Amino acid sequence: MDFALNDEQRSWQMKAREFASQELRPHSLERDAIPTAAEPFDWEIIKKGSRLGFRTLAVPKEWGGHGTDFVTQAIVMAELAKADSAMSKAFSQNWKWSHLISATCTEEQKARFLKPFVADDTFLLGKGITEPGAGSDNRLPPEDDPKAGLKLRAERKGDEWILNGEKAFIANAPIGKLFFIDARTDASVPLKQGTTMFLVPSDTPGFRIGKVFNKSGWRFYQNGEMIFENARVPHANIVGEVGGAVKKAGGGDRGDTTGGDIFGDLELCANALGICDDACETAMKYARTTRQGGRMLFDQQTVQLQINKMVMLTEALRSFVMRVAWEHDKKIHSCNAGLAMNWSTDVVQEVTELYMEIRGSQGCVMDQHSDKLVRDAFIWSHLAGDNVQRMKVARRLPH
Amino acid sequence: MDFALNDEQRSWQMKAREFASQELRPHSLERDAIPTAAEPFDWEIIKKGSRLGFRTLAVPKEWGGHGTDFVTQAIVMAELAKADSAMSKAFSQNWKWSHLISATCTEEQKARFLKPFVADDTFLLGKGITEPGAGSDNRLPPEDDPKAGLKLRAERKGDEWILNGEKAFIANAPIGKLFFIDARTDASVPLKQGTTMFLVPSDTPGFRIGKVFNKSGWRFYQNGEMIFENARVPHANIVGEVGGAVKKAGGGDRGDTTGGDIFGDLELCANALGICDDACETAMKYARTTRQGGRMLFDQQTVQLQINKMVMLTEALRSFVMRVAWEHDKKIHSCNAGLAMNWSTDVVQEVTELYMEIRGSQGCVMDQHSDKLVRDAFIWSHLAGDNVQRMKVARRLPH
Amino acid sequence: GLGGAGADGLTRCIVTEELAAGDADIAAILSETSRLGHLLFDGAASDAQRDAFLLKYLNDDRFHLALAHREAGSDTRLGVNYHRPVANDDRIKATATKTSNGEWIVNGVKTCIPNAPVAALFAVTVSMPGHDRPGVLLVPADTPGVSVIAHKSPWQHGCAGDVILKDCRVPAGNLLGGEAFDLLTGTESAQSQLQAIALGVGRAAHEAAIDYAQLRVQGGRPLIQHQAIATKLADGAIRLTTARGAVWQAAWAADHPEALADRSLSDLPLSAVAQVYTSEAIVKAAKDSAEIFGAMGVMRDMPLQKYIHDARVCAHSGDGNSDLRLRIAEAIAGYRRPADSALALAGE
Amino acid sequence: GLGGAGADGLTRCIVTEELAAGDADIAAILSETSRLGHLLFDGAASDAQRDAFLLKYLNDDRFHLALAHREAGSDTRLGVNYHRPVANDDRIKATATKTSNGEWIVNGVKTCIPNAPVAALFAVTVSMPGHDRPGVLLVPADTPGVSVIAHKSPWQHGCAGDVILKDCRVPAGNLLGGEAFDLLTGTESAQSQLQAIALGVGRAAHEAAIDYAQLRVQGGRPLIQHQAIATKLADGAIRLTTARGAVWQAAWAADHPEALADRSLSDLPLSAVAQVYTSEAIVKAAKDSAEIFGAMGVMRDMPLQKYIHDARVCAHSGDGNSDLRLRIAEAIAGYRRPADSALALAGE
Repeated sequence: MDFALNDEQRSWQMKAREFASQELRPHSLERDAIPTAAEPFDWEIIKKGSRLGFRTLAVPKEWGGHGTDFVTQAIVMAELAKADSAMSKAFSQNWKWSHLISATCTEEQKARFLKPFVADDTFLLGKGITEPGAGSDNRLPPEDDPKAGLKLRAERKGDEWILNGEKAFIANAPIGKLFFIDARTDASVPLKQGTTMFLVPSDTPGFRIGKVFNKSGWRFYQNGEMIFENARVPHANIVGEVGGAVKKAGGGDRGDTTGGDIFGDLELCANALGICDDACETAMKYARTTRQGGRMLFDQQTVQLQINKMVMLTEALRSFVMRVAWEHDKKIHSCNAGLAMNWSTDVVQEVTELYMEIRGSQGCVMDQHSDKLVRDAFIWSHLAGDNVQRMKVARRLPH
Repeated sequence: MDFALNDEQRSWQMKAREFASQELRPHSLERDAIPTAAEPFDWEIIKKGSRLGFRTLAVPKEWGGHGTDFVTQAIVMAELAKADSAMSKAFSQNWKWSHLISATCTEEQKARFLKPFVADDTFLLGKGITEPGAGSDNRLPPEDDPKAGLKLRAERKGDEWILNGEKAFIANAPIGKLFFIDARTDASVPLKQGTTMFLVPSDTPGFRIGKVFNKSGWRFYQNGEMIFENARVPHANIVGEVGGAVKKAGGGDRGDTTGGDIFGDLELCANALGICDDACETAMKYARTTRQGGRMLFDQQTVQLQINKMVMLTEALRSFVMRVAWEHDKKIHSCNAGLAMNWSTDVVQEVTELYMEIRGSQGCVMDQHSDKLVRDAFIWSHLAGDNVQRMKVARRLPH
Repeated sequence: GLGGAGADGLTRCIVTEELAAGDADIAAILSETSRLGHLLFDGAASDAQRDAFLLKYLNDDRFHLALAHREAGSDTRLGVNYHRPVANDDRIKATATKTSNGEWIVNGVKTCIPNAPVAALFAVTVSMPGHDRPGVLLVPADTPGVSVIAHKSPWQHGCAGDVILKDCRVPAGNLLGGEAFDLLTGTESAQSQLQAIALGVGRAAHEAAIDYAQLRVQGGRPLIQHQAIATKLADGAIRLTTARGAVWQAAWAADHPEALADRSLSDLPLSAVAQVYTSEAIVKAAKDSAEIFGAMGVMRDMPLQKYIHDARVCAHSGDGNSDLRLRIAEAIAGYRRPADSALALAGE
Repeated sequence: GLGGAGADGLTRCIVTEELAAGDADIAAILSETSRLGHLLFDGAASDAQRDAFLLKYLNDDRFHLALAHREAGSDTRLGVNYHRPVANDDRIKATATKTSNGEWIVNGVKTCIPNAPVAALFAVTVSMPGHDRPGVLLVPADTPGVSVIAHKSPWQHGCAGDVILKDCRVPAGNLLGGEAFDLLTGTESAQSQLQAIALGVGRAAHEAAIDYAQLRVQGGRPLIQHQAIATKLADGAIRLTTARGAVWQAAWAADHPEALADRSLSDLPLSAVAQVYTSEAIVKAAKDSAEIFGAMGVMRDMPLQKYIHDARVCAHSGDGNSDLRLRIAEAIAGYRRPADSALALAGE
């Protein structure tokens, strides 16, 4: 049993903390307040972070990345999220898919895609699974309805595949340069067997971005619709075999195509941890420096109990997240990543709501920071904590 | 970062698991059903456990104990509690105070008390702090009322101290052979300065046991009242200096005389973890083997969500407990032990209540096991999770 | 007229809460008897049957009533059949067969019957050869062939037991007519009594906590002067006030079907809504109250731990709150289960 | 009478919920105007004042009313003064001084005033030299010296703004008499409106979720046929039903002081009880409803995220729920704060 960080992990933590406090936090509220859907996108933050290695953190060293372990990645995500949850996600989104490239692509594909990704500070990645009519059914395909799930069609024409259909709610879609796209190559069999994963560059003919979604939380990065109208993708861009998308995505027999790989669950709970750290630290500072009725807010029992609860849940979450990261590094299979992801939903929402309660509304003015945190935290409801995600984990529990 | 157990920890875990399943679990429900206040006491279980080392686990090797680390102690407490929470407490109660002896007693006192304790399989320890009129005030002495807190008086007469007063709700009081007693040696100064700790053997003249309390939970061991009527304690039995009780108890500037030492918080959250493990495992087994409407209970989404929540909270608690145990072994000062103790109250109660919900009441019959677990879990409300214990931790949080 | 109060459901609810604040078990026995007395003598019983039993009922305080309906292995939960056409097999195994001289011969075993150990008169649900719908027979407890096995510590307020009926002979006139079966086996009035008991239990715990918080000094002042305790007491008051509102609304609605008809009331199963909310709120209120007593809150010679137990009995009664939520959801969805669906399940 | 509905508080509550189910902001503006119209024209105003303003009010749909009371830095929270003799300094900084010709000259700054940007008439609370108690002056928005700065996105439904009064001259007759100050600054009717808005918001979210759950197919069947969704919808129905009961009870109680007098009602501050329970229940209901919509629940072009925001506005309004719990606890403790306690705090 050892909870200490090694030197490399510690140094990445310090680096992330410094970058977060100097480059992210100062822009957090201002970016959150932009009325549009994160347009124009703030490339400066991406470039600065990329130069420090936060875009390519998860790329293996031999491919020019930093090849950090999961513990480091968890710590860095939390540190960045402590300054701005969505900014942290804008970086870790790339780790998620660079994990996928290293895990699933051929050397030839890595040379074609991983190299340029590493070389270009503005090269962002994305993955398209969800469709207007298929979200949860990709996560938990119904046994009694094999046709359920994504509908995007891919048909072979010689050396090319012709893709037709739509993806919705895709992070980085409007600003990414390369996407992993799950498509049905055989509509006659269930999702697990009939789905193939394609590497689709953003300049693919027949591919375009539709609507850009204006989210109430996680407002820093862009999230959009992808439209495929006879989009032509070379056969060489298939990841793994035809019909192997689900397996390749790391879902395997779990029938899971959402996480991309086991990184997905860790990403959400580590990011939530950063928000909680932000809320706890700011709440304590506020309660220790603000007077009410002539005394410090912290002198009040109700406030002490609220802060106790915030920190208690946050430290419990930190313990769980670190354990999950360690299990990933040790390639230990367990349901803990899923459980920690589910639970981070409950924790990040309760902690930020307590923070808002402590800030209170002065007349008709709510503190912008607490308002942002509760909106960011609500994102977890559909990404990490809805019924389907909880039942999915429950069904995998050992018995 | 390393969550793995070393070989010694693992072997103690296996030993505890075997003892718990073979010697404790078979008697758990039957002991719980005894209408009296655990009278007659079941000495067989204590003797068997003692021979296996579970009574003297925390005594340093040089004094004939096993000198295990906190991680081992946490694991063993959880394993025993998984079979019966109160039986686990009956053993760990002794570790708590053997920690205190090793930490605070002179070599002469150790020779007089630690030796016989190690030698006698029925030698149990206890500590008397709480009094009918003073519970929380010992935990969190009010700044504006220095006289608050325990009242038991000790006056010096030559080589002896004369103790007069009462202690209430003392674990092991009716069956213990040696007790640590906090008494006021100077009523004119606050608790922190005016309290002295005495070693009081059960055969001390003028000392007797009053009422034995019949608790609704933790029914295995005895909890009673201590009455001091001109009880005569040799000066040589003073722990540390006169007026040094609080400091010696490990509370130091925290003004904490309840835990005995930092072990106290860990004991409660590790024990709670064992109850949660029991509830989760039994709930899963029940849901996977019981039919309703022609199908397994587990096929129902409501049950999947209940079990997901039970396991999710339990694994989060395990992560937190293990981290706290590690911090203790590393002598790291933090509020995590207190936070984990507070939180274990919420977790053990929510998990056992979900378990009861899954068992349901068949007509007018409630499963005895789930009924016992919710009663045991409620014990945490006053030992680990009341307002005072949460505020006490909040006030120690760094800022 | 004859000395009964003839009170409506809401009034019985208010009275039961008062009794339960004193003793949940006595309240349960009395309210079950008065509930059944109302259903029988203001409803199901014919004039002849009233003549046969009403006076005994009114003149003897120990003349308790019990409904012997539940049978071993019967499962009334929706559970896996939520929003599915199949329904539980509710056929009754106890039988009543008519003899040539018109008497009924009753055979069967009923389990977990409230008031069984103290009842003087049982209303027994039976299936009758040749009838397609079940019926209800009035069976005096002293009828030869009736035996009761009391449960030692039933998960229920008051008392309960199994009722064994072996070749019991009752006169032809003891068969209740018309809608007696639906009237007596309807769950609403029983739920309403249970909720009233929960309110009484919660109130007793809450008031005990208030009294103690005013007496006990901690940190130099009475507990009630501490914000932390104040917040707990306020939560208790909020839970009790909102729960009582829900319970009374449901009871009033049951007394006034016309209010539902003219749409001035929600068409949700208000009794189920009140049951789920109240039972869960009262468990929290009882636990918070006990916590304020510290170690005394878990001692058997203090009432707090009993309040928690009594509250848990309400929260885990009948089919349980998870199941009630599913019933509420079927109402929200406007789902109607086909009438002949019972056999579908039996076939599974 | 003159065309006003003259509705009681409960009726206004029911109407406001209906409006808020459509749009919380419009509901807030209209209900604030009707609430103040009721307090003024059925209460505080003299016949002369009624003659001066009532017809305009009734004939012009855009003739909105606002109460200009709150001032910068004012703190009405109990907080640290729970169950302590000191109370907040509630002295009003805005002043009204009488000129030789009997006119009032009003100076002051009021902040976070609901309806300020749209109001045609302000009721302004002022302290008056020579008077020991504050008063209320009617100040038309077009009075020279009145300026309003609207808040861009106030944490409030409807609209709000700061009102600056600089040497505003109003006729002597615009001073409201008697108990006007206590009547207008009492929090109950404002809380009741807020609770009604919360109910409307929660209902809109809940009904949207039900509709979507019946349309959206997942796992081979409509969402509403899944136990997990059913449970969430049931919880929503339970929260809305119990919250509405609490809100209506409080509103009815405010309309019927006699019911409290004859002890047929609890002497708890029912409005505070309803406020805490309802605001927290509606946040949960709105979040659960939005979750059912998946990603669409967080998109700005869908109403779900707005429902959550509107619910949070209710939950974090005024002094906040922690503080309301303390007020409820003072009532439970029967604590009465000495009348002259305001200065005690000022002295701290």
